[in-house]
Amino acid sequence: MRIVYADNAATTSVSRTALEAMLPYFTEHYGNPSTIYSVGREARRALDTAREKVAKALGTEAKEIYFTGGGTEADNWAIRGTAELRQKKGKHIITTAIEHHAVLHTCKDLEKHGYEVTYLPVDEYGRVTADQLRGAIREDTILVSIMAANNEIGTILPIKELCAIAHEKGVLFHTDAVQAVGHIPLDVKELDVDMLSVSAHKFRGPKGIGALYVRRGLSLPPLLTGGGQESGRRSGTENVAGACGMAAALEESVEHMDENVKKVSAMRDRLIEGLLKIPYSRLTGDPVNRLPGTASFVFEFIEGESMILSLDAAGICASSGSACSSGSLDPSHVLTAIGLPHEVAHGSLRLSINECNTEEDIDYILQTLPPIIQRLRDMSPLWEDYIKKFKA
Amino acid sequence: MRIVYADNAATTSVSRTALEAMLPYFTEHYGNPSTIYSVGREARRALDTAREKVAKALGTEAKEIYFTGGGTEADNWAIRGTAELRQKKGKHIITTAIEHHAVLHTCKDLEKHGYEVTYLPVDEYGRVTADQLRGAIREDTILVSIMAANNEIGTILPIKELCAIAHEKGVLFHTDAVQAVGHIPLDVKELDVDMLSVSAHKFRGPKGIGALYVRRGLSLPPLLTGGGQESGRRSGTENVAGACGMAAALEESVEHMDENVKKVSAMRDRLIEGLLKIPYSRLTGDPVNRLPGTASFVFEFIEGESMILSLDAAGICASSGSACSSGSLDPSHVLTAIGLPHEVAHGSLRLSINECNTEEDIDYILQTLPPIIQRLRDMSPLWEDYIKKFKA
Amino acid sequence: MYSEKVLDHFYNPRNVGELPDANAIGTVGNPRCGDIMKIYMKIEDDIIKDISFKTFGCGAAIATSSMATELVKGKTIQEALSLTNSAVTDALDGLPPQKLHCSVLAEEGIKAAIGDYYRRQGIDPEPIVGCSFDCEACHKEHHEH
Amino acid sequence: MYSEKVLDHFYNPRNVGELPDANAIGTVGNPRCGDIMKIYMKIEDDIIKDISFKTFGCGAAIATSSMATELVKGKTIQEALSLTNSAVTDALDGLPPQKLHCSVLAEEGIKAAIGDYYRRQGIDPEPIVGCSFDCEACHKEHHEH
Ligand SMILES: Cc1ncc(COP(=O)(O)O)c(C=O)c1O
Ligand SMILES: Cc1ncc(COP(=O)(O)O)c(C=O)c1O
Repeated sequence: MRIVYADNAATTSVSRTALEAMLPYFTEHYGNPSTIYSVGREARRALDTAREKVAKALGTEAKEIYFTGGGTEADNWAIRGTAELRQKKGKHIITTAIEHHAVLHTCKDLEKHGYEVTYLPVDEYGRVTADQLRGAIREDTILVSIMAANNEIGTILPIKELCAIAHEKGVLFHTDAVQAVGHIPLDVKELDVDMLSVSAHKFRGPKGIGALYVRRGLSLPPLLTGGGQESGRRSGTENVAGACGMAAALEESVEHMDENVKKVSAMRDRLIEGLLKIPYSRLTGDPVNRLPGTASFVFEFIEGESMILSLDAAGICASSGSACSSGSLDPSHVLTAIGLPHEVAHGSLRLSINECNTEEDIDYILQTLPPIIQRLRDMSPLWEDYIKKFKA
Repeated sequence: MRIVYADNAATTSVSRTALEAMLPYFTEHYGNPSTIYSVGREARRALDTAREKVAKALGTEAKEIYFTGGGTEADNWAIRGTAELRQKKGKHIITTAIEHHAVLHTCKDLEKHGYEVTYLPVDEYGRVTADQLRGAIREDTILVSIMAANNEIGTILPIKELCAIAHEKGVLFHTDAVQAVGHIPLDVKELDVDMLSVSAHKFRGPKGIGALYVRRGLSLPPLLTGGGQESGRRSGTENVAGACGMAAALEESVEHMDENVKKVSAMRDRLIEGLLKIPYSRLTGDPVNRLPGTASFVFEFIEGESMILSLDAAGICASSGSACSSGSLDPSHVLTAIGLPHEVAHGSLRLSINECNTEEDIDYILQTLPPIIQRLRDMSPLWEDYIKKFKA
Repeated sequence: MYSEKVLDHFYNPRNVGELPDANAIGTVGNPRCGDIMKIYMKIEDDIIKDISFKTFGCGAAIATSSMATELVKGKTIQEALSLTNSAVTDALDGLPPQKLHCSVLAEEGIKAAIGDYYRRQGIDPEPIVGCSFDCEACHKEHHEH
Repeated sequence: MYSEKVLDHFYNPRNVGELPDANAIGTVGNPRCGDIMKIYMKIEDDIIKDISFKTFGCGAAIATSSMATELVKGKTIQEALSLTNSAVTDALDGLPPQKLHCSVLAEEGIKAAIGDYYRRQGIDPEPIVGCSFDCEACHKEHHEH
């Protein structure tokens, strides 16, 4: 069966370049980078090079990049570390209502430990404004953590501007850039953020490796203590192969960013244009400032998981923020935060494409989805009621 | 040049079996295991199977195994998690003076947060006794964390017996089994431990993946919060390829354990016998209850790093607990804990072999090391003084 | 995550649609909660001669609707009332734990339709079918009272 | 981690061994700290005619010993006294940060030997070479006083 993978915001396939960059570090240069003999030196060199590549792609220097076990660890480290570092100054944190759970649940956990968290509401497009942030900062605010781009609706947030406001008030700024890195141009020095989270598997690197950019001079305490790797900041034998794969994938993404953005956003726009022809459909997220690969919708009168299953039967891999697909009773916090009523949010669909997708994939989706939606609506008592109301 | 890798306690090469188990999950079944469509289901199945294999190798069930980003994360999680879970009961933790830094520095960190830690001293072989532990347990003791086998001197500790004492007093027991798993028979149910840390790269799995066994019913709070993976216990997109590699390596290790133990410990014994012929050399660690692959020594009058460099020049990869090789001024805490004076501890050498080593490797080490030691002693003013004292 | 049976009943639901000559209609669930199920029955001589459903909901909701209608079709009202959610689940070769509540919905849907049938006949359904599940509340919240 | 030069001086140390006719011997470091360096000099007419060393220590300690002896061989006492640890490090194309203290040891060793030379001549070395570095304390602790 034809498989059209359109869930690249969930994870991506590892690129050939990334895989090839990893392979030598499993069986050949398998040494521990902390050792001084030949086999270890090879590993150390590879790790150093990987760090330089990641740093370069983010517009900074190697000594500000720390490898982690993924985006979640990077987010946890940034937030928990700052909380510990600055607890004398205060215990107030500001974030948004649409962060990834790696940020949100970490903030919730800190609330149990005496921290106070402000979750900035967002508008219908998932945006927060400078004024909102300015108004929320207090004397005891120690951290602002706002994502660079949202994973469900693709909205890109104005990090540079928001960061400037935090800094005006002397507050540290972290951004979860997991969905942005490798997909849109991004320079930590230009953004001026203090910390930035990265996850390799979102840009065709392997799973289980990420990084945290920590601005020089910020003495973020470690989350994982032990052997003192990563300059004492993140202990644990370094995932050399992972770091090499991540660096290669990121380098490749940045190198081809212009052409990828052009190609991918054109495909995304075709998806959006084509699928908005379906009646009672809406785009979610910012119509202009959005990730090149994210086409996200709600389709009224049907439930998301049944759409995903039907698409799967046709070989299309996509995701939904409906309650059922998350295993809870509520639809995604992001969809409710942008003001969608629950019954509408349940009908959400996210198609996230990247440079591996083709125009034929888009054609196939455009031709496959409408009849699925029709079929599910035909099965839906809500649709029946709605139609009858109009006939009456 | 001939390379003899004899630092398998630091890390190992990934086995062919493990690498092959990983490969399909980079480019083919690259899905996110939390998704419900075909590509994700393949990943989920692989992850489930990996968990079952790891569980089986440890004598338990899949639902008690949680994947982590390595041994360090597993140790941090077990200790920090228990500290949080049981803080109402007390704030006293017992460990030993010879734990890996992943345990020791985590305990030190907890001391800064109001916890009290007893570091049980060890005897000259690195052993702790049941009576020592019994004497150290207090009303407010919440955790005993004792390693299954030491990474520097290879001593195997009597976990089953020690755990029984902790349990007698209602205290949770964690063991850092990073050096033991895959190398010596080990069954969590028989040991009866509450938590056990594993790291894949010590038994020919990849770096950057590990596991924590958590006994059913123990509601260890998560260290990493977020998307709720690993039954809500350890968030972060699962390192599917890593888990598969780890499971395959562990399965293979357990399958061949009997023959490997026989083969490897015979080679180890040849190393010990041969190298103890060098004057002023001593074995470190328990002479009987020791890891099959660890041959560890001190050679007086010389410094470890210069030995490592000289061995490296001959293609032999080994390590030392000397100050210089650790980048600090003090030799390893393990070597001082077993009572070695600093000047002797500086001359430590650890050769750690596994089933990939050959008898020829052993011959080569036995023939290469003695002249290196002679050369370094000839360069040493301590040796000069010592010899003169005897001539006088 | 779903069994083959669940997927079969999702992709090829039995008895889907409206029943023009239904004399028993029950609706349970709440769109806010992401699932709503409407059951149509044609009951004659205490026997469920025909049955159909319409469901807004996830794969499990649709599959359990389909299976539940299959299980009670041609059965007596008494037999239908004794249908349990676990019988539906078992017939589908099980459901993932977080989906078990969907099977409750199917059980409720059948009961709600039968309740409607009694009500149309001027009989108070409560003593017979228990709670009639037609309250406004979300079926989950409902369960908590 | 080590430069090629460091490794060359470690694997092929220059001027290693005892010097039978030395008239200046200095020992610095402490075995407890993992490095001890003994410098032998033959000084004639204020010139270091010959020099050798013995070192117990890591690769950096041995390489800096070797390089330091090379740098002062044939030089006047004054020139030798002006040898800095950074000159030794530079001549070795640098050292890893955690090894920089080893280069201090080399500077100290040279000074200690020259101090010994003066002392043998009945001259108090302190005003000339500064601290004579022969105290019992570990050379690191020493630096803290
Ligand atoms: C915005 C965002 N933050 C954090 C994460 C967590 O990254 P990981 O799953 O690699 O830990 C993800 C993806 O899962 C994400 O989309
Ligand atoms: C005994 C012991 N515990 C913990 C660790 C840490 O494991 P990792 O480096 O995989 O985090 C190691 C090895 O580094 C070890 O030998």
